[in-house]
Amino acid sequence: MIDEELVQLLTPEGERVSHPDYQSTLGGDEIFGFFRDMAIVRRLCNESTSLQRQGQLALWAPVQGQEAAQIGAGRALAPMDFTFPSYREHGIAWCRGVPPEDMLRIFRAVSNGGWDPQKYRHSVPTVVLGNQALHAVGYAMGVQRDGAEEAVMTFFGDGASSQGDVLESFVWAASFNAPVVFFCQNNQWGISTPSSLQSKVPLFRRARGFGFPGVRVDGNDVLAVHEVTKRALENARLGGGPTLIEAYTYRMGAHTTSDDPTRYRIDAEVEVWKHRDPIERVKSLLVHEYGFKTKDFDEVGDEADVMALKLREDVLAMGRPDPITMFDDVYAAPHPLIDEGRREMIELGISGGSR
Amino acid sequence: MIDEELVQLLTPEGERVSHPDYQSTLGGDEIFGFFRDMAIVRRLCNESTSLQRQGQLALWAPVQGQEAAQIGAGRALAPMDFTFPSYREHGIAWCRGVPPEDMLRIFRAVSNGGWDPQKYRHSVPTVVLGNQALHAVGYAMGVQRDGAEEAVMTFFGDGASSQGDVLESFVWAASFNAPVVFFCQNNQWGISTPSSLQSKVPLFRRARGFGFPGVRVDGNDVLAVHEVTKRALENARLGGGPTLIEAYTYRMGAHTTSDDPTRYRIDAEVEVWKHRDPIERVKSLLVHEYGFKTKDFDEVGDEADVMALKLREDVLAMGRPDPITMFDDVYAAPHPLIDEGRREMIELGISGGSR
Amino acid sequence: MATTTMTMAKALNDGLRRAMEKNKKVLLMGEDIGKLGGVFRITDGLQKDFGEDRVIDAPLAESAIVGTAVGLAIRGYRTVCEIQFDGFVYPAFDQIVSQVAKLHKRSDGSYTMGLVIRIPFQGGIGAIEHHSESPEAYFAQTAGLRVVSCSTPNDAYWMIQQAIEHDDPIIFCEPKSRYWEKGEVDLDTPPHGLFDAVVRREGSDVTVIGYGSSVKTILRAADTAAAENLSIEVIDARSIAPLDLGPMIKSVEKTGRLVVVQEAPNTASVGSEIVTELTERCFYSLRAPGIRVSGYHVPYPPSRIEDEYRPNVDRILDAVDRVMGFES
Amino acid sequence: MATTTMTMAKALNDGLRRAMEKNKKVLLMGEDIGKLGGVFRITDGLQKDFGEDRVIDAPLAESAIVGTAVGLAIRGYRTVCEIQFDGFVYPAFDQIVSQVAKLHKRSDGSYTMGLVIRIPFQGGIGAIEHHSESPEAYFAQTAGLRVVSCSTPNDAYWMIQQAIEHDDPIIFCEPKSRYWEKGEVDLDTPPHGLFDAVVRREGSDVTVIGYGSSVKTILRAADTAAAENLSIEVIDARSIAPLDLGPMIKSVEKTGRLVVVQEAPNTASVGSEIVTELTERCFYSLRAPGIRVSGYHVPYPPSRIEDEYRPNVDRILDAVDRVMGFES
Ligand SMILES: Cc1ncc(C[n+]2csc(CCOP(=O)(O)OP(=O)(O)O)c2C)c(N)n1
Ligand SMILES: Cc1ncc(C[n+]2csc(CCOP(=O)(O)OP(=O)(O)O)c2C)c(N)n1
Ligand SMILES: [Mg+2]
Ligand SMILES: [Mg+2]
Repeated sequence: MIDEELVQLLTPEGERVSHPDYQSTLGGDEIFGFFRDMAIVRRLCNESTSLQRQGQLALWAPVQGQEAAQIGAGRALAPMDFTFPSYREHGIAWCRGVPPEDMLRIFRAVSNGGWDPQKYRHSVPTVVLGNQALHAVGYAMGVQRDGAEEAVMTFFGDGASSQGDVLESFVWAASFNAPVVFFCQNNQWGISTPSSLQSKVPLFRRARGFGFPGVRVDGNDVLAVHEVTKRALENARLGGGPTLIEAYTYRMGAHTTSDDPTRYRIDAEVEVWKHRDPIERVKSLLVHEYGFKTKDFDEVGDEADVMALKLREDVLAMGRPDPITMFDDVYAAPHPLIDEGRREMIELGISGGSR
Repeated sequence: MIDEELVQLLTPEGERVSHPDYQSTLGGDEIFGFFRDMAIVRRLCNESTSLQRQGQLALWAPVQGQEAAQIGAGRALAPMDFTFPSYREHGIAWCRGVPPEDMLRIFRAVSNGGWDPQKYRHSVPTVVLGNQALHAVGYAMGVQRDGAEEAVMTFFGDGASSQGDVLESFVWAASFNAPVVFFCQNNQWGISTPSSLQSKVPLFRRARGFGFPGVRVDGNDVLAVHEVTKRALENARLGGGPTLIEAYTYRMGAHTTSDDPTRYRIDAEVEVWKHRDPIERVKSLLVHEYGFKTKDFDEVGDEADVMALKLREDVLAMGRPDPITMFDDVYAAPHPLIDEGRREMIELGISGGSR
Repeated sequence: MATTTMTMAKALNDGLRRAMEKNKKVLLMGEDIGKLGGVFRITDGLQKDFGEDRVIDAPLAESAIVGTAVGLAIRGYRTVCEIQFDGFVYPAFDQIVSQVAKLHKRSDGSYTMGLVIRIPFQGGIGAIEHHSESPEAYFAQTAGLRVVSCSTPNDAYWMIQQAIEHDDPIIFCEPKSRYWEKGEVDLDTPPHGLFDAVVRREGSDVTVIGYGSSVKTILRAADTAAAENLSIEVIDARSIAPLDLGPMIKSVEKTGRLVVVQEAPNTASVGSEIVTELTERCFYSLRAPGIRVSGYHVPYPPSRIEDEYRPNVDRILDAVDRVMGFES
Repeated sequence: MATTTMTMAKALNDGLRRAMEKNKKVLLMGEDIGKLGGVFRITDGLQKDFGEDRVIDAPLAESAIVGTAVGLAIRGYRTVCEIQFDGFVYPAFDQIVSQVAKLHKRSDGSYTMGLVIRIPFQGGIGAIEHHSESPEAYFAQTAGLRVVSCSTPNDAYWMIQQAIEHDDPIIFCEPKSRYWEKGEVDLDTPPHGLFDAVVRREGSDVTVIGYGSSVKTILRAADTAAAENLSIEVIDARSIAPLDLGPMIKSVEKTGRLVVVQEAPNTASVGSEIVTELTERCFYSLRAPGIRVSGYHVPYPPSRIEDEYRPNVDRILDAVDRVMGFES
């Protein structure tokens, strides 16, 4: 990971390094805020994993290892910015204010979305790899037409970077100089596919060939991610056009709870990345540079426990939806086949038809 | 067009220029051969345009202005190489030995293809922009598996370069180090769309971001195109992987005979490019450096006339296919709906059922 | 009632213009739709009048045209996408089926997917491959979409405006072979609702249903049949999905005989759907099975033989004869 | 006769293995099919045994998976593409519809499009969105393709081999909810031709036709009905396109009543096609209209309520009651 092209402001040991183009001007409290976010998101992830193991969720997509990438990016967003995630952006959703229980609706298989995307300015999860990148560009074209000083950010993985939709979104973003930031979390894997199969050269370089800048940032360094993202978003808001950020990070866990990574990757690799834990390094900085104490961290732990407990309660309280809700919001206007389906379901006694 | 990144060996005036990486070692006869090819292809194109005007073709896609790009590339191919064209590669088809009348079957609307692609090792035209790029990469993966020293070349335009399929083909070619050469004829236009809308930066640079080399060559300089293509093909055959060649050229005519370019481009632009005519410059070289005479060129003119006359005769002789042929070769094996269709057509007296 | 005569192409152009005047959020996007006015000139002059920000020349990538229209819809814009030809809609299929059709539902109604995808469809213009296809069934099948088709200039003028105003995503199929035919357009009042089937000609012996370019062919067949004292009722489905079954049921209950005409091949087609639904609903009225007159089960043929592929008057009359002769 | 008991997943794995042993030109390509053996482990161990050149882990792009398989077919290879889930086949739709389906024709037979696209389809495994779809009608509609589905391990074992040997492109739909159910596999003799419909249970009162995961559900419904002295004949269509109408006609002529079961929604579906074809061919035999039991016209719902979306025994029996009660 010693890489000239990699923007890093904090070593895995939590020591600051200087960078010619980027420096962090954040104070201790702000950095502590990032720590708190990351710790809570990790707790949320662990709780969800255990909920899944206990049969309370159909599936879970762990984010462990990618907390710095997501919190660094998520905290760089302005309230009016709009974000288009993939399915693993729990940290971004957290920053956007999406209630944790809403993030879990899709995984409890009671919803295909889970929250009101217009309310949080954070789109519903996109499961089809790469589709969302085009939505982000289109939304950004709308921002341009409104003359608004807003940025749009979209998230996808190293695997999704091979999809035509992501690549076309690069073409369009460049052509229209759209205010969009492409945030690629290169977590080294797409299920069992190593990122080296998607690209033989660092992914961030792809942007340049489309006519806009690409940056590789240490995705486990929350300060670096934050600075790089903030700069890219500001640039977009001010009419500077798109940027591709490759956050070089690692998926510490399985692809999802259905996955068995031991079939395709070696423990040693995971071990190496354990030493680059995104939370540990910022904790170390907070202790050594800003004098934060065990008590301070413990308080966050307590807060995370409260969140997790509430999350668990909320999830357990999520009942099975009335089947007749499958007919809601398919169309905005009345539709005969929807009416017919509802009627049949009531006649068959499958649903009481209450709504 | 004064561009450091542009490989040029012959100026528009027909004077040689040196290039650090490429030089032509061809003799006068070989260069005259290129002239002959270009002149015949231009004649073929003109004859086809007039056939279309006379109502003998449904459509024609002129290649005028792009003869050097296609002959330079086409003559760099080895017999065993395989090529995947778009719909405007009449010059490539010529080099592959496809009979001119076969090239016109699709435009006379009597076939959706026109020739036996396996026989000429030149695929049938692909009308859906970019689809063929993936076929080329797949074919090249087959070449690899056969351990054969063959190269594959595929052709597409500046417009098609925005399609997901072309971009995915870059990903795959790089991942598998496929022996494929991407030949992009940037003729400045995709119907009415200027190439600047497809990319704000020179198209050839796109390759680098995918991890393989891109070269921009003066597409109106047959010597330069030939050298650049020959090198790329050799590199592919020897396991060096893919290359993107951007042949910087110009579509002198309309997109097709259905198009009216006066609606979207100014005459002055066409005038500029007239001075860069690909045939004139090589003719000038042949006269001044190799002493070819008017007579030599006239002979080629005569040959072209003979070709054109035969083409016209062949086209006029192409009758309307028996409608029942629409059922041929839809499936390789028997299929009940094909049988049913044939039967119905015979019963309705639409076809005598002869075949 | 202010009426005027114009081609379907002009009617669409005027309809788009009126929709853009009414609502500043209406955008057009597609390949070559600006200076060129589209290969069929449907958007002729609109970029000049509404600017490049509202009439957007697209880089050549259909998935991106539809995918960015989705993002624009989320931002509150209404984009009318032009797909240059039917055969080029497939690169956008994923965005249409997985996103356009499903995002209103996935967002529990938060996103309005107000967008229109215009597709010049069906054959008959002597074009090369991929320029004459009938992809409507792919979309009709997909829950979350609506599919309509116009068959007259008046319908074209009004339906495009109604489609743009509608909050659901609409696949708008334009019978390209009819673009240059003229008809009366009523500039004041829409003739029908967007999703209404319409009886184009009353008759008593056989119901023949079609849409798009087929409607006129059916009307011609009805003329011929009338000369032989056979009375054909002609219904223009207009809305391909959902089907407006009411007028169709009424007609089949009257005639007892059904023929459906379409250019798409039979298998799992809109024709199959119409026959199945009407058979289920008019079982006792039907005196013969419903029959489809369709394109054959082959890739669209070279256009020199397209007239033998597309349902023509002869094939329609043959089918009519078959349903008439069924009991006798 | 050497028979053995195994799951459908294992049967597919063995079938693929045997096809690869027989013909060196057979390749597998797909996402995660190598070391992982595919998310369903259908290709488990095959990369280890046949190498990375024959079992190709693909970068994540479905259009490229199918598009390169086309190129490989032109070079003389037979590629079995694995699409990870039904909902991810749409990015490849353009290549499938415009190239795979049409290149044999376009090349006047010069190109053999021998390739198989395996799609784990239908729902029932409690998955999130896009993992439970039934896209078969999109492909059935497309001239140039063939579409088949297996419903038992024995069929899975043989049909995959038959599909790979066949010279036309085949969309191979695997009912993922049945992957882990066991059944007898005859290792010596294929039970049927690839395109044969098969009567799975004889009966006299109603013909019920389905395919894939529905077959077992229908058989269960038939058991229940038998307890009430209602005799259901169950037909497994197996070949979705082309349909093998012979056994279906024979059955409907016998029973006079028809129900078709599918997980896809009704509109322009394979169910509509079966009903239309059989109505046309058995008009006088039918004592009630053919009825479809299908998924509802909505995006596949969150899986906590998928059992109410997918046709189940109750809904099938309700439809059977309806066709039985039609005349009484
Ligand atoms: C079009 C499409 N194809 C396949 C899949 C199945 N799939 C889900 S996640 C995944 C891997 C994605 O890897 P990456 O983009 O790196 O994201 P990560 O999971 O690592 O966050 C695959 C293949 C999908 N969701 N969409
Ligand atoms: C997928 C697709 N979309 C649209 C078209 C319609 N079309 C045919 S040619 C063309 C322009 C292509 O431009 P370019 O790739 O530069 O090639 P050129 O015609 O200049 O040789 C367009 C838009 C098509 N053939 N395929
Ligand atoms: Mg990844
Ligand atoms: Mg061009």
